[in-house]
Amino acid sequence: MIKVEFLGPIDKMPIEMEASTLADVSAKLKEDSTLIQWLDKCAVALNDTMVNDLNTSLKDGDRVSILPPVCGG
Amino acid sequence: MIKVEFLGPIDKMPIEMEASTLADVSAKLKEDSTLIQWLDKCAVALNDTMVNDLNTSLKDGDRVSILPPVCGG
Amino acid sequence: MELYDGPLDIKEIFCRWLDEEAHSNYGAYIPFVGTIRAEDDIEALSFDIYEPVLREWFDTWQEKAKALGASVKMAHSQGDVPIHTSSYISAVFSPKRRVALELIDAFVEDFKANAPIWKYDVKNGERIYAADRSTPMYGSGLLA
Amino acid sequence: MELYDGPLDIKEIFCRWLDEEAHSNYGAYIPFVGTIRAEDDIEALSFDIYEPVLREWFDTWQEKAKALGASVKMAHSQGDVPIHTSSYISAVFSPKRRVALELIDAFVEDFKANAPIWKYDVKNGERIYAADRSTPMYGSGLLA
Repeated sequence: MIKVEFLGPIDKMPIEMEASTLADVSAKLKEDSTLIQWLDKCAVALNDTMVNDLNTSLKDGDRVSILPPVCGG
Repeated sequence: MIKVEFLGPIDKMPIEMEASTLADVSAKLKEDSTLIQWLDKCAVALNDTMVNDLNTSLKDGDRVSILPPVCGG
Repeated sequence: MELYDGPLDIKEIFCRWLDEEAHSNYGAYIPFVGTIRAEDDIEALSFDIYEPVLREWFDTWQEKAKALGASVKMAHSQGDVPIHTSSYISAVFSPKRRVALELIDAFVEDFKANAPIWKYDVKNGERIYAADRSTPMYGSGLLA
Repeated sequence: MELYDGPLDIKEIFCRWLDEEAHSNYGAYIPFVGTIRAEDDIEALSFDIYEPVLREWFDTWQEKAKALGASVKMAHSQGDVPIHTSSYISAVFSPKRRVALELIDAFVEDFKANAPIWKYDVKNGERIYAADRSTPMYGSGLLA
């Protein structure tokens, strides 16, 4: 099991799922219609490190964070 | 009569001279061998406004300042 | 890197950073202070921060700065920050002017684009995500 | 524009400028602080300033800044400034980040090239003109 959490303005509780790569996570999240508006604008961190490859493999206990568009300052 | 003053590191007292344009000032200053090393690096102000034209005409009481290379900060 | 609840005490931070580097032999110190402007009838802006990723982002910049003989610092607010108070200060220290001027520009611009901080307008006590002023982080769209 | 004999009280100046513009609705405040580095065995740097031309130079920049909706400030030392103390602070205030970052760069670079200030190394109490680090002002060579 891995955990997916949604940061900042995305109003959604963390979810747990079975996934062996980020591509699996993508496929599962795309089933949720409330997330469609967010996914193309969001970046992804794996255990708090930014990642940029759908083939990134996941292991039990991993934490995937979904980061929507930012505006610090 | 106009007055020519030398700023910053140029170790020279002000001098007075007759001159109707900056070209006249240039001609007179070039007679001073101690100034040769400075003139090609120096900018010029007329009554505290920077000038950039040798034909600038001068009138009695004008003050010409010779400004050597700068390094503020 | 320093995070605070509510507005920053800019004077305290500026002066402390100055003291911290007083004998580091840097020739240039350039802070950037960000203050909340009164516009669109907002009472305040409000910020969410994801600290672990922000720390990674900052550490990467600290290494880039070190490679140039320079150093960076930053402080940011979490929660509500009223108009005319400050939510952000970052700074570059460098031996040389040119490096400092280029680094503060690159550092502040990348901060705006990639620091995991979310901004909300506060109007009538309500918190409204500033979607139109926000930028997708580097690598966005991976899961789309 | 402020001139002082000896080192600047950077904290006082930074904080006073912050207060002065606290309600001007600027979003960005970028100071540039210049500090004397220990190098080449100097004890201090020393500065001559020709104030009337400096004031003209500064006023021209204040107009340029105003045209961008921004504002500039500066303070500089005259006479001796010991190592690890500061001789220079300038600052930009602007509604917008991009304008502020570009303006502080242009303002500081033009200051280095065209502000009528002469720098001397102080070694063993002697004042030596920093000829090799100095730049001929715009229009130099007119009389050569």
